[in-house]
Amino acid sequence: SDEPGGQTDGQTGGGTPRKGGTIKVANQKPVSTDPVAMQDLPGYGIVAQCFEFLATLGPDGDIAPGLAESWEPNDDGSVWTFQLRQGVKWQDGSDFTSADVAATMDRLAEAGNSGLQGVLEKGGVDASDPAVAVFNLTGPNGNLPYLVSLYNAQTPITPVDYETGTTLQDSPNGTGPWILDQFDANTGCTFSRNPDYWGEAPLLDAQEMTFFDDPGTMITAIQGGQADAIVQFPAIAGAALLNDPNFTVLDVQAATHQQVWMRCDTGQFADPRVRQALAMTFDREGMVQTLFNGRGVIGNDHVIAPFFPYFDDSVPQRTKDDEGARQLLSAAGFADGLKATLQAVKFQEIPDFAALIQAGARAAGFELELAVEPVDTFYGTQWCPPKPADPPCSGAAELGIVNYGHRPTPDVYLNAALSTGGVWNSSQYSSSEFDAAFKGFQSSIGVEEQTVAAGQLETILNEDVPVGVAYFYNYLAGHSSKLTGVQVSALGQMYVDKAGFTE
Amino acid sequence: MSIESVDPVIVGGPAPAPPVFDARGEKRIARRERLRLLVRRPGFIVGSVILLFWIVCAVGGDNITPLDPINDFDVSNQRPNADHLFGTDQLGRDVFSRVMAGARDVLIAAPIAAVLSVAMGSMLGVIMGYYRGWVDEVLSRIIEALLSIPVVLVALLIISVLGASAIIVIGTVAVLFTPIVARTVRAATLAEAQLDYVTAARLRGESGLFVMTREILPNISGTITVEFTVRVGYAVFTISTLSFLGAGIQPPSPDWGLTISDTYRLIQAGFWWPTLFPALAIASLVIATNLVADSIDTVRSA
Amino acid sequence: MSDPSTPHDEPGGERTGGVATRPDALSVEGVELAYLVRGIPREVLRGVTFRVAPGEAYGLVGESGCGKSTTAFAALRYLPTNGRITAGRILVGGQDVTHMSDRELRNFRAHDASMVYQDPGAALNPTLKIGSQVAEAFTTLGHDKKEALDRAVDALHRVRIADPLRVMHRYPHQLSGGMQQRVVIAMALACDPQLLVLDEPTTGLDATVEAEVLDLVRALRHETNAAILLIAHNLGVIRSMCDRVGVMYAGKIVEEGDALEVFEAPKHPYTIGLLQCLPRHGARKTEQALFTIPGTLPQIGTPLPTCVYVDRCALADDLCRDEVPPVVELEPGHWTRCHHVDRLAQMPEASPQTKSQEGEHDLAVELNAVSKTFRVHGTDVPALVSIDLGLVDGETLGLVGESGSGKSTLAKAMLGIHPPDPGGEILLDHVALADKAGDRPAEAMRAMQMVFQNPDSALNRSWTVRRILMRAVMKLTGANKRTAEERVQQLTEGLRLSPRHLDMRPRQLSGGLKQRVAIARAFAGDPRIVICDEPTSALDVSVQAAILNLLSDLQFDRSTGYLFISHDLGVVRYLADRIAVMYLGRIQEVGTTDQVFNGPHHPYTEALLSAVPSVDGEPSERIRLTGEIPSPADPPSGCVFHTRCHRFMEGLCDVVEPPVIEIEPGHLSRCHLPADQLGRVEVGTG
Amino acid sequence: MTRYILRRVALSLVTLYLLATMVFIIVNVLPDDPGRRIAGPFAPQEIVDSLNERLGVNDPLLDQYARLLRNVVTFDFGESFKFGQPVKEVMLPALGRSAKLVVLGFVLTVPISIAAGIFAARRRNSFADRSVVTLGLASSSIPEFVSGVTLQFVIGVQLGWLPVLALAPSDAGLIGELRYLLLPALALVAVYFGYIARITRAGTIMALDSDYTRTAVMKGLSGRRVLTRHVMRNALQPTVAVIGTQIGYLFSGLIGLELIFNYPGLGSLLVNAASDKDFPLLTAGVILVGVIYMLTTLTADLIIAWMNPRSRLAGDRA
Ligand SMILES: Nc1ncnc2c1ncn2[C@@H]1O[C@H](COP(=O)(O)OP(=O)(O)OP(=O)(O)O)[C@@H](O)[C@H]1O
Ligand SMILES: Nc1ncnc2c1ncn2[C@@H]1O[C@H](COP(=O)(O)OP(=O)(O)OP(=O)(O)O)[C@@H](O)[C@H]1O
Ligand SMILES: [Mg+2]
Ligand SMILES: [Mg+2]
Repeated sequence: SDEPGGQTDGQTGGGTPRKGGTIKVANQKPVSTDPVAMQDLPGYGIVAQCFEFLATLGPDGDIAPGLAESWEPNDDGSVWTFQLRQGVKWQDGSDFTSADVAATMDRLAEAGNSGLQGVLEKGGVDASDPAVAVFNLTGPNGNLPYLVSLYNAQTPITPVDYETGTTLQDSPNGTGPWILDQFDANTGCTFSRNPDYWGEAPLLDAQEMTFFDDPGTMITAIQGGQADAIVQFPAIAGAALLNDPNFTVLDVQAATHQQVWMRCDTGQFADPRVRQALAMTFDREGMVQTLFNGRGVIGNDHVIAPFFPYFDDSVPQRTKDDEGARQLLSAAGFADGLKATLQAVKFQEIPDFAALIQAGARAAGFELELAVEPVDTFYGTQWCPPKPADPPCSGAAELGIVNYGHRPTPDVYLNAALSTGGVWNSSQYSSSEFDAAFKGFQSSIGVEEQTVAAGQLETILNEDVPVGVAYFYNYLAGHSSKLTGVQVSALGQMYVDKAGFTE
Repeated sequence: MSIESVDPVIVGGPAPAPPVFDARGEKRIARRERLRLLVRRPGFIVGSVILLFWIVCAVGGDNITPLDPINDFDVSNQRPNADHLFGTDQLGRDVFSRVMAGARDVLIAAPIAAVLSVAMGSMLGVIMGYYRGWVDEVLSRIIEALLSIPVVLVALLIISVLGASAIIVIGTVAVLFTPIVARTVRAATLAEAQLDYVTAARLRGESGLFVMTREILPNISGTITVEFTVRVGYAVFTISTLSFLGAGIQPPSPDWGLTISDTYRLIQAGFWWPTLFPALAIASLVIATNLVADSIDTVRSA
Repeated sequence: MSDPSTPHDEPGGERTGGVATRPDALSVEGVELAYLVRGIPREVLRGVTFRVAPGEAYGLVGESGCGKSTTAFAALRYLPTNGRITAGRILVGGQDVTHMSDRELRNFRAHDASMVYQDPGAALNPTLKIGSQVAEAFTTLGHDKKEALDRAVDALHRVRIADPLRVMHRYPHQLSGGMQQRVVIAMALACDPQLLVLDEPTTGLDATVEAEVLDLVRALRHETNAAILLIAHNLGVIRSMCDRVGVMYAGKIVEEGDALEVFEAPKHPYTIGLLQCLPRHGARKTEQALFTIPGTLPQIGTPLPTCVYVDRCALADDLCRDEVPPVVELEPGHWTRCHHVDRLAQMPEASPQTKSQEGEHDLAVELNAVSKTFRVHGTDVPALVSIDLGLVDGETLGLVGESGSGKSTLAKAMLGIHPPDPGGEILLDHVALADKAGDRPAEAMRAMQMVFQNPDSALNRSWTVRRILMRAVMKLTGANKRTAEERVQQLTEGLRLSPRHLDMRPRQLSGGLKQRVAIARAFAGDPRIVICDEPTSALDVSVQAAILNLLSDLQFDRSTGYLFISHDLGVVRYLADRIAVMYLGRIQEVGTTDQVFNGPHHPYTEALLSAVPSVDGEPSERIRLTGEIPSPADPPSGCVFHTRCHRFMEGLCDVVEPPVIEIEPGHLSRCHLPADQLGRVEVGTG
Repeated sequence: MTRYILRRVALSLVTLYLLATMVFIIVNVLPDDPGRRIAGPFAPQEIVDSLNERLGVNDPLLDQYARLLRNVVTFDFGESFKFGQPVKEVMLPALGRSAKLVVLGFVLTVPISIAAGIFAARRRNSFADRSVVTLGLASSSIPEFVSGVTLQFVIGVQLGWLPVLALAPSDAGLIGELRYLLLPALALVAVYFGYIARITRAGTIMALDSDYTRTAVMKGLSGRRVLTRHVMRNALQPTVAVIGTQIGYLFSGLIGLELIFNYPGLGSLLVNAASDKDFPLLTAGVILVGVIYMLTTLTADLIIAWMNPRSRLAGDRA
């Protein structure tokens, strides 16, 4: 079945950690800490300290048994049986049972969790045996363990009496290694060791998490010794950390990428040759180098990241070719060049990415105007405005850049952004060939079969270029070298329960 | 022999003026004299030269920068060197060229915002100072209330809703500066409206509009000029701050405030040059307008 | 600069013997002083030499800007940072002030010399109570705090402050100008100085207050034995106060001598000119024009190698231009710097004239029961109370009264600038006028115009003279541009302005010229009535004379009526046909000029007249007004004047409002005393 | 004096009312959909609608206006959209932090800039004077976020002398907190030193040239006494006025510094409220800032009135 996205350096070892001490973690200010509704990485990272998933982060970055000790599908994968860990207690002292799992899944189904939607319906979990949770799915799904793992970040198990809509700080009653002591949405929160934790008790006594508005300040905090660990940092601003001997970088390969969408239905980019031409102007290696200090891999205008096990590397890589791009442009009727506005959001390195695209495309005859907007206006005006609603996202701009966070499988990207009628289909790409190939991909089982299906998708997307994908970039986190045993996922969940100070 | 003696003409300010007994009494002499005084002040010269330099940069834009400030990429993060006087930024663009080209947006926006605020503020101020009474009282309260609104905050709010277009940035800054200008102009008008020539005008039946625009306004033009120069300086500052906070001028403009906000974190990585030079540029522009304003003020009140 | 006379052979050097053992209180020896203006030294004092003996009062007179204050400040070495003494010495009590260290200087100022100057309001620290400011003068003398406070009370007593303990707790702005000046004087006298410098101590104060302050100084002089250097441009003040006087012109003393002698028999053309500019000995416009001195004082720094006065002197000839005039000692102690002492008789004199109004004139403006109440911070301030007044074509009605009596308010009410309270009426040619200027017909606006006190503020400084006049003509007469241009032409000629002035801005004109432009503007629409609110009080006497001549000429030519407001009774007497005396918003007396001046007068008028120090000598009997002017917001009961009246009759005046009595036909007074019991003041000689 | 205070307070209340009205207008005139803001761009319309219903944004404007005025009077603005907590509870800690920073900044700035201003005024046009003026102008022309970052990097990171973040741990104690606040406070000093020194210098020059100073000198007082007793009380009035306005302004004006030093003060709280469209928090914040501004200017005016009794007559400054 599917492989997870994260891997490699997501964890540190070396040195024997001692017991005790308080770790100071720098995290960005969370938007929400409602486990069911949260959408932001900082929120994920906080909630994951107290609440646990059925499947958690393994040492290799893959999922590993968490609150479930093991899981087993039936033959067609439509029913999954999870053996729950025994002896686990909620922090208020009550026992963890399958009723908690069932209640959590019901809440998620009600809220329309993006991963579980169409997979599991309300009441789909059978909790008749307190030690076993049986998931009756709406259809076969080989990926279910991922969908109830930390990679579907809204799925931590909350107690059966958990009230929908409340936040971690309202009801901080988890099963995790950390107990929330204090929480202030503006400044930060503190956790102390859960003495009754079912697993190995954390070495550290406590965790102090400070919230930041500005990611850059987090780096300063590390440099100034006011933080021991940083949940995420950008590669360029954090350049100093990358070469700092007193700092350990946690570099997690991720499928995080930025899509340059081009409207396929109307306008200047309706002709695939124009889209190909623009994609041909990308200096992909240069971009990865400049924007991410080399911490990423180049993309080939499709959304299957190279480290997915089913990645088909036989599809030829598109490389920078200004001459070729110019010719394609002429052929498409833009012999005198093409003028367009590139919509970008002021988020992370996107403005810089846009500037690189703008500059790189000039030689081929693209005259791109940059329009950069803050996050709160960009989404909802340039990208997928609520109106017109049919087809979804048909009000999007002609050309723009949008960010896609890490997913353990490419399904969401393929479904929402590229399928006909997809809710986030800002390029209004509509290809029956693609839709069919996507169906094939979803129903294929086993890496070989998946690789074939993925190869098809790659070829179609690389040909049609509804979105330009120049790179996938790594998730960077890190901590002071005085620490060891810190583990992080590409979704902002930093686990320090096995961590400790070495000196 | 009652009045056959006609007093000789004295040119120049009241007390400490040189004895110029110029029978021709050109009306432009006074202005020329002030100009001469201005030109003699080192502060004015330094300020004007800096200002002029930035104006040239703003007008010339990327036509006069050594390299294309937006589209020319070299190796990123180079220290200042012979090829790149101020080094290169995180994308490998020439910082020197960007600093030069960065003058444009702010030099368009700041003076326009200043002009608008001075125009609106003067209008309000003159009305308040001339009519006094309840008109003044009411407007004063409104101005006081406006002044108590946090400037940057409201700017951010407006911009976050209406989007960060140049027009909105300019308009916002102009509106925010208006009450401050109004207060200064009101004070000047108040003093001016006490003078007897205003009474004389009313005695021949001039309208309020005439008195305000033709009689009073020319006499407070000095105050207004100074206010304008000062406001330009503050507008540069405010617009840069807005850009820094992401609500002002938008990328890929090489605008200084924006550049600083894009690059200031790189200082920690040891790349101080993409931040330092735009910061110095802002400072030099603000200082220059201040020097010019100070000089005009001193010469005017001398 | 190149004055050949060294301090030693300077006249007045050998002073009378009796005091020779004590050094002079002040000895200024050949002081030359320059102000640095933009780096260039501009000479202000050009070798000033004079001495003040202990206990003596020395007066310094001269036009504005001639260097009087500079001399005074030099005497205490308190010069602006750009002032430089380039030659000469200044000795106070034998100590050389010019070479003192900071310490010595401080000591010297604390113990030996003091100064009082114009504008007492500014001289007191607005943030400190009177008591602590006065006491401070004693603590510097080494007294401890408590003793200093006790002494401060004594000091305030000494300057005739009735209730020192209360005043001690006041802030300066809570005191009237006269009181403030007393406080300043009290501080100045704290150290019993050898030398007291008074620089225009009464300028800006009312004549009545001025008289009080001068009385005080005179009395204190006898008590303290301080030598006094008194600076004033009011010659009357100098005459009444000083033993000797020096006449200064362009940084040089041109004549010095016994005060009476100098004023009675001046021996320098400049002194003669100054004295002749004044309307003296009860002179009237119908009898003579006033003398004027042509030209203006040279700017500081102007090279004046020979006689400083040569450019304006009627007697000047080549000799004056080529050679430094000698010091001519006429009598012991009275000398002058002039080549032509023998020709002084040839000085032109004020020309006699006969002007009289022929026939009867109409009543142009009439005020019936006009009142004006201001509202200040919620309290009513009745500034005018039921004024009845008429003004005939071609007549000058003088309006006098202490500051704050409502003179300007009356003028502005007439003009509609301060709309009067409802109830009264203002009639122009027997037709009632709207209250507000803006509501009045153009004709009425044109008929009444105003000339203001301060020509600087009366002219729009960013307009050219041409624009000022054109606008007035066009707006008032409705003339088109061409006719207006002609009219402006006529006006400039009529006012003896030259056409080249038309393109200048007010800044480029001297004070006198500015006032002329302002008058021209008032006359632009051929008004029936012109209201002149102290039109000459900001001007030097020589300029004042020219303006007064001009006003009277214009009146005779055009038969314009004037409402002429002034503090200067001499001027009013010269110009007015009738006089109204105001007190606290009420007219107390009205009559022809002769009636009002010759009496019998209302007690208030009597006091006013007797207060005036005159170059012609003191009134025989002086009636001093005591106490403060009551606030118009809270006027006294009965007769509003009763609190200060020397004829106060208890039980009557403070209870019953006095009736208006007719002393003679046309001579009305508001007093309980019958006409035959009213007093008379002998002023000058008619 | 009582009368003066009453009058000033009354006027401030009028201003407060106008301020509330303006905030109401701004919040309502701006085209926006708070429900959508809170729920995010992906939320279904029904959720947005029900949110809007709950927030009362669809109520008649007059009702909303009345509600706002009531809130101002009781100083109770309900719950923050974003934090789900009473606005007061979110705002007061931030206010306290802002106050600490501003106060520390001014405690450091005011004495040295006043001293420098007086020093410069006494040596008018000397080299020292010019240096103070030029240095002040230069330092106040560098945006505070630049000087802040520079200080942070040099003193905090390179030299390691002071903490780089301004928020002290809860157990830091007063001295500890000061240490944490020192870097941003120094950035404030850089900005305000020049401004206050210049104002002080101008005021001092005026006072030195005044007649009452002349009187004092003529009394034979020592230079120091003249300065402390006569000059300063008068000269510092504009300085006090400026400090009053600036302190009021800075409570919300330190967004840049708060960002750089990760100091959760009022400025960044309100900026976030503005971008989150957390209207209850924003409205309350703007009004709170307005009230603070009025209080500081009022205090300044009262101090001036105390320093100079004459100014009580002049009433208020517009
Ligand atoms: N600090 C200064 N710098 C330059 N010029 C000055 C300065 N102070 C005074 N003057 C000029 O010096 C001249 C003499 O001034 P001073 O004050 O001594 O005259 P004054 O005789 O006292 O006049 P007034 O009667 O108007 O007081 C005037 O022309 C004045 O303008
Ligand atoms: N605009 C005003 N508002 C309030 N009170 C006023 C106003 N103008 C004048 N007053 C008051 O009215 C009274 C008369 O003032 P007014 O100026 O008419 O006196 P005046 O006789 O012209 O005095 P001066 O000789 O000083 O010019 C004074 O008590 C003054 O304070
Ligand atoms: Mg003088
Ligand atoms: Mg008056």
